[in-house]
Amino acid sequence: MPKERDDSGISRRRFLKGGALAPLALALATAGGASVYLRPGEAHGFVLRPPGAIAARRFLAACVRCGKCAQACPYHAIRLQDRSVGIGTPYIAARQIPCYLCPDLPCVKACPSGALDPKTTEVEKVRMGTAQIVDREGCLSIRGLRCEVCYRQCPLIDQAITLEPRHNPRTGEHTIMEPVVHREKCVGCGVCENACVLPKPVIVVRETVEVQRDSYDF
Amino acid sequence: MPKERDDSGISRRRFLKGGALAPLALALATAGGASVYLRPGEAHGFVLRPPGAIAARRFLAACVRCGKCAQACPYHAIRLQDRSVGIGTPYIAARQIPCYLCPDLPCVKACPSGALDPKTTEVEKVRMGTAQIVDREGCLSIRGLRCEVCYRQCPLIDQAITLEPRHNPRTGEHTIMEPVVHREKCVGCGVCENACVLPKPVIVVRETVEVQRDSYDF
Amino acid sequence: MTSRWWLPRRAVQTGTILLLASPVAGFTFFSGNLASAELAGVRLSDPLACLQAVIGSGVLIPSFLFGALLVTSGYFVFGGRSFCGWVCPVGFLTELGEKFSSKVRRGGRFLPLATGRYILAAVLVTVAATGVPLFEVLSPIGIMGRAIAFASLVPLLVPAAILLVEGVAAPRVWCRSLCPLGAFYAIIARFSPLKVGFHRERCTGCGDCVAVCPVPEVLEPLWDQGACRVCAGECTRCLACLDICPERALSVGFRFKKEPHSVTDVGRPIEKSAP
Amino acid sequence: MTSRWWLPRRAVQTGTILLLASPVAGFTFFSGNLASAELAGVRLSDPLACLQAVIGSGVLIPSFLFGALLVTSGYFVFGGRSFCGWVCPVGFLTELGEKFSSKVRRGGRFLPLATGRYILAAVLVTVAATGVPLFEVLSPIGIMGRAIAFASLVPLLVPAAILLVEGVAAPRVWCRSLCPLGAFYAIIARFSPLKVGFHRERCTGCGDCVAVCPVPEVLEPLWDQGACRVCAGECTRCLACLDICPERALSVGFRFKKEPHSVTDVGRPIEKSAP
Repeated sequence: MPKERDDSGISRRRFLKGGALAPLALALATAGGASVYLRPGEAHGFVLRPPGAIAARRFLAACVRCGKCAQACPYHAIRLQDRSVGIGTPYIAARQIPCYLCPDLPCVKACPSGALDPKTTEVEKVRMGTAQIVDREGCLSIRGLRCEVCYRQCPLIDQAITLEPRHNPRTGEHTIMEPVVHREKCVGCGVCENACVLPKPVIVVRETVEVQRDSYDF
Repeated sequence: MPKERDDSGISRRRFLKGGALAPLALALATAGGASVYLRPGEAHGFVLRPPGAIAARRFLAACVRCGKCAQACPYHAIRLQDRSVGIGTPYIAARQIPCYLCPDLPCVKACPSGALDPKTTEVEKVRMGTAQIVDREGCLSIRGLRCEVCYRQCPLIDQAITLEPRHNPRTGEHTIMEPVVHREKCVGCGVCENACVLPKPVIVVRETVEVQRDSYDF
Repeated sequence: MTSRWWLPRRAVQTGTILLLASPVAGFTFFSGNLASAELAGVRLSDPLACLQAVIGSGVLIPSFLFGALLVTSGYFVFGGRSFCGWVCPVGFLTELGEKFSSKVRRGGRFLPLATGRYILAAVLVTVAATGVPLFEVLSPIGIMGRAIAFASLVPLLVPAAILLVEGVAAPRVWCRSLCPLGAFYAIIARFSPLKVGFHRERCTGCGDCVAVCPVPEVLEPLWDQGACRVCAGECTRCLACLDICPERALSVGFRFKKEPHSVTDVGRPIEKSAP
Repeated sequence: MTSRWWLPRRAVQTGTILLLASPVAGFTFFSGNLASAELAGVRLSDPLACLQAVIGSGVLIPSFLFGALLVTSGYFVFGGRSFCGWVCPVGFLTELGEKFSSKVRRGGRFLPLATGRYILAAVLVTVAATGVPLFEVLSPIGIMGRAIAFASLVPLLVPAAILLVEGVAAPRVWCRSLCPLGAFYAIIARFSPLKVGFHRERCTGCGDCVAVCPVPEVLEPLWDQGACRVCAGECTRCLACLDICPERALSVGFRFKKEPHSVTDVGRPIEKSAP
């Protein structure tokens, strides 16, 4: 009874005049949009924003995605996200090019909307994130070698990263010079992440944890 | 010339028969959908998944969001995300309830789709994440006090967290017993994050960094 | 009112809600939701959820596939979109919502039924292209199931948005034309053995069945083409037409005698009632 | 072909692209894109982008607001949707795409023009409810601007999707009916002084203007209601109607004499030409 197989064809033609191509086109268009908005891009999870960026959720609203901060950066450290809800917003891929902390902060000056807070004037007070040693077993210095590259490259040497001498239990006679990040000083510029000599950096900029005020402060 | 102010009204009525309410309803409906899919929920950035979860992007596809793992967890540690693209997927808010590493892994057994890998059988080999001390200046032990709660609570005590004695430069005569996380052993269960006595935990489970194979291994 | 199919249907719809809520009350014979569940030790899975998970992740668990095939077979026998009419909590919710709507227009034809098929295609292409199971993310069925089992209330904004749009702007637009799961089951249902039959000799052309049908397009071939049963996959087997017909001109079953004066025998319609 | 407005229009459209690309070539007189820019030291901002940023974040920088008001004033004078016809790279792209489309239907009326206003309302409510600047996220204008200035190519999938849908299923649907920025400028444009005027005594009713107009709905009041100028905000001031009219029955300008035989004088239309 193939004659009975008609269903709902009445208004279908009126709806999509494109014939058989239209569903395919709509499916492809959806997939295209989904690829842009649903696939995570290079910058996801914690995103390292340029100096002066306001709190993450307000930043996403305030940034008009004009790219002027990226055009203003003399080191081309600022890139624009190309996926998801942060599309067009600036980020820094520190492993490629970190923020070199220009004293005049041209990126902040370029921002029209206040997403990069115009009151940001001192680079030492910038808090983009906090460097962290994410793999102690990998770190050459903590393994007892004399690496110290992150320490020496840090623009706030001996403030944001210090070397702490420790007993080396493996050899029993040498000293481990452990690089230690100090959260109060670290601006999160990513120079250490960029400089780490290992194929996958063991020191990485991550989200700054809010300072806690507790009764144990001494 | 108010008579001339007609524009495009011809087909508008045909399009939305709901009159003045329809645009309002569509705007409210869009805002409702946007609140669910665009606002970040409690679990965003790095999300601590239950034991055996496959790689993050494939997990998002494989998980059918049935909640059986959450129903199987005897400690009610597994919650379901209520926002964004991970809506309905399970996560663990370790600060509220961490994973207590049931030896029979009931959550893994409950998963129908393989999003929690059924080959996961030994809790010691689980890698949900890696604990990290995110705030050295805040940690009571590193400040020279005798806290050590994370160390003592760790289900892999003396393996995932050890206490390393160090000279205390402030007093000059006491020893700092620094808790150190060992990435090869830490399963990322979050018991330490849950146990930290400070108002905001200084030890937190974060994304596991891939193990690097380099020529410096010794 | 000649039969009472609405009673067992409401019982099954309510039973589904109770089943989803049963783990909260401490019962253990059921866990999960309509995407995947374990009922009395048997694993059951939504075939579209399974398809998306497999395409998106490349992970294939045999018991998962088996559970999906079991469900597919079940709905094949009872007419695929019987899921929509008898089981789906969103169908239940929007049916109830319709009763309170200021503009109840049964079977409002805002968008054609075929739209769902395009959305289904878009969902599958998206999963293949991005690995994101688009319908598992958006599904109000999953959202309602988790709201019942886990008190996950924020996502209820999505079914609320559907109710709002259906009530004010586009009646029945979600279940009729947008839901890709409905479209998926409609494809299966086209070949289902359980169908609504039509007894032309009893029909007086009163049009009550068309007025009550949530997808009245499926009834049109009965008069336009003299069909002796409803063959369109979009029929939800809600059997409201059986309940309403004062002449018992509609029936439901697995086999239908060819009627002597039907079009399939003589080649063209003998009478054409106004719907 | 009586005038040559297409030439300056294409020049401005091309000039916009070149301006967006100029920082890549090392020029410094321009930076940014159509959301916000600095041109010869003057800060200019898209008023809708500004509105979303302020509503979503609560941050308000005076120079940002000033730049947005400057742009708003400019487009007010030249007729708001002149942005669409003369500046917007997406308008330029879809116009070019239409030339290669298999189904060029000038001014395809798939969705009514008013849809954009609802989308604009939805965007603003979403920003207020979630803090996510929905149109800045989705905007193909921003995507094209950043593709030109930063070689950010993946997001070009979005304008490509628009071209695909317009070419195959719904001609002109984006610029005509969906773009909330177009809807925003249409609201301003209704009160703009620069308008297309109509000289009824010269019109022969050939219908060429309607055929060439991207939004032919705006021309209908000229015959239906005897209007002496195009008042609808949706008119993009593309001036294609001026170019095509063999009788020079259309003109553009800031002031129009009341014609002695127009409806506004005698109260009802004297003649009604078939469009």
